[in-house]
Amino acid sequence: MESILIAEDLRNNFPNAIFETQIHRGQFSSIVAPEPIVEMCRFLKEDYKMNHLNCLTGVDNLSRKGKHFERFEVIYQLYSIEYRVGLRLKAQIKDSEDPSIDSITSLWTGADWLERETFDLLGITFNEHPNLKRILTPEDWEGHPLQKTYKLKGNTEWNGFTKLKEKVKQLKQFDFYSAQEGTHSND
Amino acid sequence: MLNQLAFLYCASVIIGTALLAVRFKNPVYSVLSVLVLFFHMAGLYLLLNAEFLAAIQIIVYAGAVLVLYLFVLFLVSLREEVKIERFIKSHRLATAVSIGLGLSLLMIIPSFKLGAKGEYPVERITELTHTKAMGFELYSTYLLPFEVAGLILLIAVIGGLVLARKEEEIK
Amino acid sequence: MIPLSWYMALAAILFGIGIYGFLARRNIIIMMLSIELMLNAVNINMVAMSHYLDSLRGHTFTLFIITVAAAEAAIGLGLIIILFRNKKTVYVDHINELKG
Amino acid sequence: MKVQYKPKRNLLGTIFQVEILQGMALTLRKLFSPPITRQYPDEKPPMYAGFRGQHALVRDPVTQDSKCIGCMRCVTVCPSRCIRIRCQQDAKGKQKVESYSIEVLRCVFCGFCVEVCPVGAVTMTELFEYASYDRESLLFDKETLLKNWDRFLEESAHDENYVNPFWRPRGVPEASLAASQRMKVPADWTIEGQFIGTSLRQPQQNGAITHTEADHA
Amino acid sequence: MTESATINVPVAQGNEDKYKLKMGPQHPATHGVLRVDLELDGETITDCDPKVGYLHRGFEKLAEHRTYAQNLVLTDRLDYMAAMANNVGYCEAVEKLLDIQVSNRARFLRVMVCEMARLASHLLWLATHALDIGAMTVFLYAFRERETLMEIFAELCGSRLTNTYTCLGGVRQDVTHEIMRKLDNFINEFPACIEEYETLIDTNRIWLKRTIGVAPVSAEMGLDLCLTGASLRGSGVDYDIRKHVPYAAYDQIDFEVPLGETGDTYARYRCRMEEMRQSNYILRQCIEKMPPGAIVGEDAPDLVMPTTPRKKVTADTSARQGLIKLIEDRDVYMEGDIYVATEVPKGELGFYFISDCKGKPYRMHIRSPSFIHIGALETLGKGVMVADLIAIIGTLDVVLGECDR
Amino acid sequence: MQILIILLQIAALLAIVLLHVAYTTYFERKIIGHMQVRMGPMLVGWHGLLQPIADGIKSFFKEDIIPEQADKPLFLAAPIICLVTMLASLAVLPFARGWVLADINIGLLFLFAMSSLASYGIILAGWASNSKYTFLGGMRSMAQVISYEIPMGLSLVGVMMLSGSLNLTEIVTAQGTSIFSIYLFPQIIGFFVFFIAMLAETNRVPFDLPEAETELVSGYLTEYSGMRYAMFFMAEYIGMMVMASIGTVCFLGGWNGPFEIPFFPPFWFILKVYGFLFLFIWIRATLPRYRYDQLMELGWKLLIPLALLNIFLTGLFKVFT
Amino acid sequence: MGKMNNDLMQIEDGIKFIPGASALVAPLNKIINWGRAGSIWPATFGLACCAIEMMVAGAATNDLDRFGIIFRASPRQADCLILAGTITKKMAPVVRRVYDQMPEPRYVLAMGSCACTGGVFDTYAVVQGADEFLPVDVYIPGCPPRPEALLEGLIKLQEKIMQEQGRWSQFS
Repeated sequence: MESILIAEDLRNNFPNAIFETQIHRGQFSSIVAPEPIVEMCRFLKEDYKMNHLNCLTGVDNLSRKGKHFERFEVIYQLYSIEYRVGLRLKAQIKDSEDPSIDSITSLWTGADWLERETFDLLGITFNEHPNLKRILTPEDWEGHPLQKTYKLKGNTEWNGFTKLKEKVKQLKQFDFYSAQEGTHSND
Repeated sequence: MLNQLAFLYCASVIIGTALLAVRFKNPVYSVLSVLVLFFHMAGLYLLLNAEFLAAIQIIVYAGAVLVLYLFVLFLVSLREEVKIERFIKSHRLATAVSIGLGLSLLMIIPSFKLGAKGEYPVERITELTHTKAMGFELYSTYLLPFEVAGLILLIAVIGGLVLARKEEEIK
Repeated sequence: MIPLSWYMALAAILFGIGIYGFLARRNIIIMMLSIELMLNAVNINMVAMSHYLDSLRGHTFTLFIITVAAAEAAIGLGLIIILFRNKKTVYVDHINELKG
Repeated sequence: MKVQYKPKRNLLGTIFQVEILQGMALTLRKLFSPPITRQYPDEKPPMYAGFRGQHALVRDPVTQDSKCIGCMRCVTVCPSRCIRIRCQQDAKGKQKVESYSIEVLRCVFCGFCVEVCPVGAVTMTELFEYASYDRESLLFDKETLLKNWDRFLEESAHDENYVNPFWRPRGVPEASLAASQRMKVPADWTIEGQFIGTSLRQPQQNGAITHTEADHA
Repeated sequence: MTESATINVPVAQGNEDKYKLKMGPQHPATHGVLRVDLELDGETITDCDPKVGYLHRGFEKLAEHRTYAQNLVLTDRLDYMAAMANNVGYCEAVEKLLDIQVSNRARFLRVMVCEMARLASHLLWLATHALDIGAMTVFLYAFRERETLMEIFAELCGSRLTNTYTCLGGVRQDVTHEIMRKLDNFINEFPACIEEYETLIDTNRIWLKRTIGVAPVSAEMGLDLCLTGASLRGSGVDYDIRKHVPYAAYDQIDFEVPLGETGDTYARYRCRMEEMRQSNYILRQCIEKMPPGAIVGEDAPDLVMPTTPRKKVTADTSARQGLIKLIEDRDVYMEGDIYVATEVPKGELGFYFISDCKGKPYRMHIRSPSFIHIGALETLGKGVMVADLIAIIGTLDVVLGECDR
Repeated sequence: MQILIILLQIAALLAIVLLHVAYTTYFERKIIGHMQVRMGPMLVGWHGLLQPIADGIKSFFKEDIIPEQADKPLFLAAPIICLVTMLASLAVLPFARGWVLADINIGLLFLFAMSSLASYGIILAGWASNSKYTFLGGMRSMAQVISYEIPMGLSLVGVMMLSGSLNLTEIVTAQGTSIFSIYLFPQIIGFFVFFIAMLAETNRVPFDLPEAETELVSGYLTEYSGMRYAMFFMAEYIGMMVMASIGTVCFLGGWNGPFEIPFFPPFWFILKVYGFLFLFIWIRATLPRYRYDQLMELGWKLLIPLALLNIFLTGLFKVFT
Repeated sequence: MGKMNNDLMQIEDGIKFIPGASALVAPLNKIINWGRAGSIWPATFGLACCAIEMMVAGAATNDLDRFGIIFRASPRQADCLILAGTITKKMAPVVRRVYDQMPEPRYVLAMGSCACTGGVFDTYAVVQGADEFLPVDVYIPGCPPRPEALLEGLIKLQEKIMQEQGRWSQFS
């Protein structure tokens, strides 16, 4: 079983949804349209026993140019434990304002968190996801850190941390020992 | 004299804690005041040379029954209990009834007369030790009631099991 | 020497308090606690009388009462738990219907 | 390969708690065996050359100053960006290092700065005991860094010819090393003296490891 | 009874038996800063909702602002129990992306440190797992052996925990005879140590009661939850990247993959114990087969990587002769993406890279096993007791640094 | 005058026992340390001998936090209940012939009563702190104490039957002075049940569920700080000593030893108690922890039937001899 | 005498005010400080990598128990908070809460680069130094520090405790 054959078969089954199949350092990846992604994954999972979902993540292609690249893409790396082959699907999402794609949690329960993470860090919504909430950053965090427009140090300070600092300032006046010298060095 | 003082102390504590137990808003406090009550009850039993009963009072009542009460209270876990009215609407009537009943009980005390003396005077009990004396009595004269008590306990165990089982079915 | 009537008076008062608690409180657990108070009032009478009668009859029956009280507590509280699971309440004026 | 399980406990073992007694026998045996604890303040841990501890600037024995030439390679490579160098051209147009500071509390102790330094100026010593009550004292400037080197030479067994394995990595052929890194090193640092697998070696050549194929479990 | 009386009575809300408990993030058994929101019915968990992110440090964002060589130090802090394995995984991925050749000796050295890291990680897993279940002595015995490994690491690369040992194209330090002698002593003594742990827990009736039948995972369920590593192999799925896609020198080394059957906590425990024995065997082979040669490949790039191609690093003239090689000679900054997975002690650690012809990765995604394993906790934790949940967290072998990144 | 002597005796007993408790913690740390190939306290005093004193001083001068949500009177009372009941049960222990504060006829029942009352302290601590961990710990402890008091009581019924008394001194006397006549041998099943129930009653490993560190943080103790925590701690260790003393009295022949020690008759008693304590510590160093339902199962399905069997066998033995 | 009007009198002032007090207070101070220095109980609170080295410090090779240091799971019984690892912004309120739960006198050790300054993680999610919201007593550099370095930090903390004056929270 070769990855190239699987990619070909995928193209035959979904003729309109596959834009291109690339090879880089021996790894095959198909650039696909986002709409039939669940069917594609189901096809690969059932017909080619690609039952292991290695990786699911998203990319912000803001400063990267390519033939079929849209602003956001979602990467699915699948692997067949039985045949020992892998294939990567790159779903291109056109809508850069409110990107969304179908969730594959119906195929892999484990994709749940990966999708939540992608939502959290990149802002890609997954339709029909059971529990699409922020996971790594706090619930009231602003912005999606992995978008290229987001600065490394953050665009705005998180609300909760500002509150904490205020609280600390308030507590300091009740702190008996801060009044004394030399007990706490660095208040 | 010392005995009387001890009695008066125990009695006043018993009455006080009993009143508190029925008046406390927080049921946990009620249970705890009953715990104190049982202690003094055990003290009274000691005054009456019933040391085995005193120990049983503490072990069974304080150690098992009240713990069970606490357990249920925690399971039901009504922390908001303290905020609401603790008596039913017609509690004035209940007060009247209970006071009347208590007074009438007090009234009939003077008419009470002791019957014939039995065969276990205090000296004999202390000599035998209370535990042994009770044992002799239980396993001879009161064998049948003893067995019946055992049966009641058995029924209680079975009843508890049945109740617990039903609860599982409900789930 | 303590007169027997003292014990009996104490028992009567305790019994009265127990009745009061049983009748007036709304919480069914406290009502059961009041029953325990009444049982104790009986116990104290029993033990005192058998002490003055030089007999062990009262003592043995106190033992039986304690046994029965333990059984009663176990079953009664089990019932309360089930009641609570079904009705979500432990207040008697709220549990006055027969349907489950 | 299927995982092997230990045989099931039999009735006698269950009654007499054999496996629990075995465990208890083990702990009892350990009670009377000597502890492996190191008494720290009195007994220091063994340190090895190249431990990535406190930073220091090597004091040049000739000029009594730092060897740093201000090439900024360490600044460029530092992942946590904790090194600051300010250079100045002196009258002759020669570059001179004016200040060199390391914010130790931000450092991740990766040793990249030591590895890329072309002249072996910055180093990490084997000292690790420099906790402090305040944050300012852990911002090492050039003077402190030089003092750290003196302290290191004082407290450790090394002399001024100390060779840090990051200045001259072991096992790299002489040819692929930069000129400044071709310093004199012990024999087992060179590629000729390196460790070779026991099965590839002549038997008993270095006499280091002498177990046989029978060890295959 | 009147209507108004009904309103006054505080009736307990719908699920009055449910008891909400927030475990963590400062709970002693959550291996760091995991938080699990539980809904309890008595002691049984009816709903389990793990919350992560308390250690989210922005790795992937940070990696986009550092060069490939600098990002190596970040991988140390991923799974800090086996930093070496992460280093190797990262370097394997970048080398494949940039097409850098690794010398044969370096590959063996990588296998060696990988397996040492595996031992260290498994020992720590065993220690904390046993401590979670209450056997505190195993904890200290396991740390005793781990300490030997840590000292070997310290001697090898100068740091105990965050090693930064590999570099692109090889490793940074060669082993010495002294190190190999110590390692040899260690692997000779280690099987006896495993026996010691097993004496304490392996057949102990309490341990068996606490582990057998707890959180069984069938093969399908394991694949569905995307589990990897020993957590999946305990269910009998033969998936080990060291065998499937051999990296470093694993293709030249003989070892076996232990597989459990039942997939419960005990099976996973047995799997990891067997893996420790296998690691020991691999280390022995490394000592025997260590080939001679340089520790870095011919075309290994310099640490000071240019961040944009075809531009020299500005340096003083006297310093320039010290530069080893700049990558500008070669066309390594090819555009493209790659996913490379390695088998770290926790499971499959994958790196997904996108290169856009610059010295910094355009996107680095880390597929961390712990993140997915904690996600599985939601499914596994339902219907067990609180004490079992602790055992499950222990048996999944999670580390939060890797999970939150 | 007599009251003064009794008070002095009580004071001496308390002082000695509390000192022993302090040093039991020291020995526990030392022994567990050495079993775990480390050393235990070393630097506070010679070989750490002043460690318990330092701990005590520190606890005493620590801030005493009462959580805002807590039920204040009960929160304050709980450690006192625990400590006082445990101290009260010391009164009936016979350390040697005549070395007992109150030689009462129902000594064994008194000990039971006190140990069941001590559970109130734990329960109230769990409830009054108004924290979920403490509450779960309190509930666990409650269920544990109720279910293990039964096998414990039943296991001692055999001893009562053989000695025919509830008085502790008489139980010791009934066992005779020879090593071979102690009740350990005829009551081996009873001893087994008693020993396990004893571990459970004192919340020790493998039954330390109420304060299981890795599950419930510190169980019912979670909200206690400073001196109140120390009181709980002391109560736990006194509880261990009391249980060990019951075991010594009922199964190991109390103060009787191979030979008499002049001037210090309690020598053998103390030695046996320390043997028990060592066993406690040894087990703590070795075993994992049971799960809550397994603990209940063990108590109700194994120990109670075994104890009943023991009573039956003892009865047969009594009838046929 | 004006000081009497204050609600709270500093102990040093009190010593001057009451004759003979210093003779009592000084040894008492010493004893209390000795007790505190001899039994520092840190809260079991690992954040990241440094927590592993903290565990190693508690394990057999270094054995914190020698100093009388045992880890307590509940912050209520702890005297000292060892911040072992990176403090993220999401975690910071929790850390502060743990600190607030600890009874006085309490001490804080920042272990490792991340806890001290944020270290290499100069990103949106990481607090740049624990002293932004906590008073830190001892900074231990290293990433992570050797376990012995942690011990050295604890010894430094002990030295600091020994020099304290009149920090008796219960009676103040």
